[in-house]
Amino acid sequence: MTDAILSTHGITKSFGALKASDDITLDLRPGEIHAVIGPNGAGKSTLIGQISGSLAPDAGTVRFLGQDVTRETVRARAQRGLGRTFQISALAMEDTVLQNALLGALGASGRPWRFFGSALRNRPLRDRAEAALDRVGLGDVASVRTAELSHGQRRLLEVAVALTLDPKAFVMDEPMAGLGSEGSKQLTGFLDSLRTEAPILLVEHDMDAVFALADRISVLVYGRVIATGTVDEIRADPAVREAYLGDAA
Amino acid sequence: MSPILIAEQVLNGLQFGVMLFLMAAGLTLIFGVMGLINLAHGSLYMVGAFAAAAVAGATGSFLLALVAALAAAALAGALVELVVIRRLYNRDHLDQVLATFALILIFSEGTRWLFGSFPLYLDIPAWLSGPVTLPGGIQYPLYRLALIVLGLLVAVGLWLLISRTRIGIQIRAGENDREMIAALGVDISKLYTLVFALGAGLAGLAGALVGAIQSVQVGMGEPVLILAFVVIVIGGIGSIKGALIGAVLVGLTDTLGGIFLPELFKLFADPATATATGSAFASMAIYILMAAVLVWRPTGLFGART
Amino acid sequence: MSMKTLLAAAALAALATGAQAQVKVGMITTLSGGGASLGIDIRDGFMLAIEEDGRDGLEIIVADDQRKPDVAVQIADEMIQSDKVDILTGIVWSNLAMAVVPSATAQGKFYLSTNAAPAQLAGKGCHPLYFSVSYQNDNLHEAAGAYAKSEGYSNPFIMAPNYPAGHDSLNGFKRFYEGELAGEIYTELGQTDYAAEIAQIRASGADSVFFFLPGGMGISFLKQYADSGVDLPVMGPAFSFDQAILQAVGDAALGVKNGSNWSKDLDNEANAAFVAGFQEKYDRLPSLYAAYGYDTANLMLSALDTADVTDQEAFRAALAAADFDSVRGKFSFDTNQHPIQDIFIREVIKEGDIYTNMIVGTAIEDRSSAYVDECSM
Amino acid sequence: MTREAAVNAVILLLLVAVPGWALYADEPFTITLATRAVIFALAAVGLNIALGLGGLVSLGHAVYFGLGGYAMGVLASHAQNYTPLMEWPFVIEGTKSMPVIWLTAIVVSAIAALLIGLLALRTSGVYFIMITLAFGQMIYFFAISWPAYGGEDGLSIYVRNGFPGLNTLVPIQFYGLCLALLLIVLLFSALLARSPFGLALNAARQVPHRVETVGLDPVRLKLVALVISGAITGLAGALFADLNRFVSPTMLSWQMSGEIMVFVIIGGVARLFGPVAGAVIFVLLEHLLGGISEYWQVFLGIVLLLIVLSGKGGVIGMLAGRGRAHD
Repeated sequence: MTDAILSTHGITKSFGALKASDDITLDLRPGEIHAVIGPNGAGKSTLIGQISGSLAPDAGTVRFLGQDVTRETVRARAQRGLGRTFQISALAMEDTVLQNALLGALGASGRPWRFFGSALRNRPLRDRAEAALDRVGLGDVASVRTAELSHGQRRLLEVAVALTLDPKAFVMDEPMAGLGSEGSKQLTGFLDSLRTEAPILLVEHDMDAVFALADRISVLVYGRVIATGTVDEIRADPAVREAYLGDAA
Repeated sequence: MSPILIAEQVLNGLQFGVMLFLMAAGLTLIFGVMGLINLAHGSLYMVGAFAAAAVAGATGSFLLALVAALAAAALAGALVELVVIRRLYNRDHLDQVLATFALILIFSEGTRWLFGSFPLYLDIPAWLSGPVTLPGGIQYPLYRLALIVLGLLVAVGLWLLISRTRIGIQIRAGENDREMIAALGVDISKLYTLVFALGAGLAGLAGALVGAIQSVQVGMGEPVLILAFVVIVIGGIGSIKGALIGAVLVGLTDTLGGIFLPELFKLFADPATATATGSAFASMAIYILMAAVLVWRPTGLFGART
Repeated sequence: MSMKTLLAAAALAALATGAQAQVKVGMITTLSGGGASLGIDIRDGFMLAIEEDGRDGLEIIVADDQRKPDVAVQIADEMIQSDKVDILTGIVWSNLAMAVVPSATAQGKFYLSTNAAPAQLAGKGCHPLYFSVSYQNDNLHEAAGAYAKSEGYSNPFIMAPNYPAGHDSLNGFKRFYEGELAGEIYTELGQTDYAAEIAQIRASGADSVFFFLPGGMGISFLKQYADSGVDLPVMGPAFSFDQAILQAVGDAALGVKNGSNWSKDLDNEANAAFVAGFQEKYDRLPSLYAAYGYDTANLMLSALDTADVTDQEAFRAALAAADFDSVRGKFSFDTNQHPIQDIFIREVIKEGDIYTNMIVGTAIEDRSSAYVDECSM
Repeated sequence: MTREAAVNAVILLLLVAVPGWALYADEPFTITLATRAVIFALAAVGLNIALGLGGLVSLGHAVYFGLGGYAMGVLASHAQNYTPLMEWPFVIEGTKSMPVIWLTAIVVSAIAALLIGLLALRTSGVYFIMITLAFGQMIYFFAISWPAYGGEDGLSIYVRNGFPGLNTLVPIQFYGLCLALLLIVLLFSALLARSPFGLALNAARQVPHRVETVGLDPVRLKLVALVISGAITGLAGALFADLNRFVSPTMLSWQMSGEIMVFVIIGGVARLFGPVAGAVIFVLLEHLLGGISEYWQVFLGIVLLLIVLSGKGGVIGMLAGRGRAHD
């Protein structure tokens, strides 16, 4: 546990009578992709919220890079190096692809209070943004308005914005959502190469992607982690088969 | 300062608050269901007062005048909803602010065009005039007492409407999930027109009720509108309960602040300066209350917390 | 810059006297928005006098200030810079007068006040080109104070809105009343509910009430006061009991005493002619403001008879002589160019279906203004 | 040159040419009208930074406009009466110097925007609109009832304040001064939109949660935008007071807030020259419609309604097509 980059310890969160997170303990180790799967309503989004800082747990702690960050804001965790992507693309649709990437670069620079000088012509910012775009293959469409991108391209841009931060860990909320098999395959390949840079906590519905990528899988049902293990262990786990995979298959 | 005076002032604050509630309830309902900010709500208040003054002048009946105020404001509301407002539901708040600001200009100057610049006459009926003696020897105008009772009745009626009727279910559904009510087979556009007319009618009723003890003139609605906004900010958007409690709080703060602050300033200033300065600060009291609530609970006392 | 009407006084008259120099008069007054009724009466009274006179070579430009100081300033700029008027007049409100008058007189234009006459302009800020034809703001309040004293009231409750004219009002009352007060409060400007104040009056043990609440505020107060069961005698300045407002107040105003320097039943020839002429032309009773407008026009016409407006010294002397038949009877100017006149007490009565006023006595004879000594003219 | 740039150039040309013509034709009042339009434009350019870039629907910008006006009124009235502003703990004298007055106006309105922003930005959406409106009303009432500086009557300044090297009493010179300030602020506004701050603010308007996840604070970005916006509107207020040589609580009224917003909307939100076009059109409408009918505001209301309902993004949007001003 001590070598975990990111971990939760018994976090619990209730909305009224509903326990959305029930004593969840899991960790993300260097170099791995740890997938969290579960049926709809299992509490995946609530879990992500608590890890990224937009929700405060009722009990339990969240640790990141050896620090207790349970009471820290989204912003503070981002500054520590937590890179997050959203299930529904959170992009400035009126702006260009490059401007969205520049926002990430600006966040990474930590110096937004510059009122003069063009952001587009700022070399360090631009280099960083373009590098990220190139990595996900969006270099060619840098000057296109984001609203005009295809859905798949927007998913890639989500990842690219997170990349500009050079994060120490990624938290990705269904990056494959809405992608066709082709797009899925492309993104899977990219994420596969990313794990050596920073580990990824991956919440995902696309089982092909999960089984292809994950080093470990945790299964969340009704706010509880019912099993954690390697792909093969999870496939073989009878509880999982009954609670989840049985119905899904 | 005698206990009787204080009791009377509390009644005054309550009466003021209850009338504010009639305004705020419509505003908060319209915002809750349609997500619309309506600056022209004060104009509907004015429409009610003018309709009441016109009908009272023609028939001499106060009750008919109240019915006319309710009907005229509701009708004006429905008309405005059909012609203008429904084009604004999918717009951002900025467009809503601007369009309803334009409506204020049209309503105000249009009313002046029709009725002239002179204030209209509207008085309380003989059977409600004069003071009554309450337990404890408090002399209090019967009409104001009637306003308090009527306002509370409307509050109860609204609560019943929303919690016990089909329309109420639709309204609550609309506040939570617009797609769901469409799925329930409710004609949304009809529901919206209805809610808007209801809110407008309440504003019109308030205008007529208050117009009878104040003056019926162009521009009477906007100061009340801004106070109703303060009420909503304090009570929480979309909450009828919040509107009621916020309105009473604002009513009491305004009335009691106006009395006690100048007295307070008299402790360390000469009377003339104290009354002037105290009054200056009293006029700010409700806004300070609002600021305090904001610091404590940014979405108001009963607003949905995000 | 609303409604700019060109009303050539003798528009229908022949243009035969083309050689005569044109005199241009700019009237800035409130014709729309709250308080428009006052401005309309000033304009109508003024124009009545101009029409009765019927002379050529006089052009009156009327513009609506919407009761906004910045609009008034803009109109004044336009009239001075573009229309090149010789005389300005017409403003209803003190705050608009303070915005317009000092800079207009500084630019060498005459200003004749038809209503507003703030203390500053009567005292330190008096100016050779500024004449108040109406009164000095404090006068009508002083009359109420004098009346309270003469009636033997010993404990009046006094109130006014918390703004400069409100402070002047209470000070004016106290200047001539000089006794004990049951209470003195300032209300919010634009306030419409007076339940709290009425409760204070009830609890104060007062023997009478003096209030100054212009426009809609006064209507609200009187209706609520009448319904409250508090039955103390009420007095105030004429503003709240004027012709236009009384009909909206109704029975609630009956019997109220108010200080005024004019009333429609003032017994003099000029007034009888004015009241009859106004009723005939506009089909309503004239108000105080109409009387001020009418007097202002006649004063101006009398001065134009004897002096050329371009000769400022001569024209000023002609104005100061006040050689015209005022509807107020006695009328002359003090050294600060504000009137010396009698101030009366009126009582609100009902004539048939119409609420109006009747003179019941004279409060102060030959009243000038409190600030005349501060004026260095 | 894009169509929008062409429209902007035409507006700019008009701002120079019309007063030039008025000077030649000896129509000084036209210059006064143009000055009014330019000052309103400046106020609206200020609002446009909060509104267009930051998405902050502030219905209380009259606060900053009025405070700017009072900065002028208070300083100049003390200078006029030869009384110091305060004597303890140190003496502050009034002044008739425009640059000092402008600086004061900017600082005072910026502080007001900071305080109001700290409270109002705890919320968003309609709450923000209502709260800015309510605080505006609070300051308005305070100004009316606070006796020290004229209350409802306002403050009259007999002679326009001075600027080194100019005779500000000459209409065209004062106009030139106002136009120069407008151009400087427009330039600043254009630079701001392109700057790193502008980029972050632009994103904070559209996707605040994204801005947070890159480690920036969207609320603080908006707060700074509101402060800059208020400061510019405050500067405009000081100029407006100098144009009229008068300041009163009317400048603080909620109708004034509405009008400043109307300038922005008529012209086009988030367009660099939108507020300028809007203010010019408003002053023209006010002047022309006002000449036709006493009830001209009915027509103003209808025109405004049509512009909003058409959804074309104001006059600049109609002339230059859809799309934001800054990419």
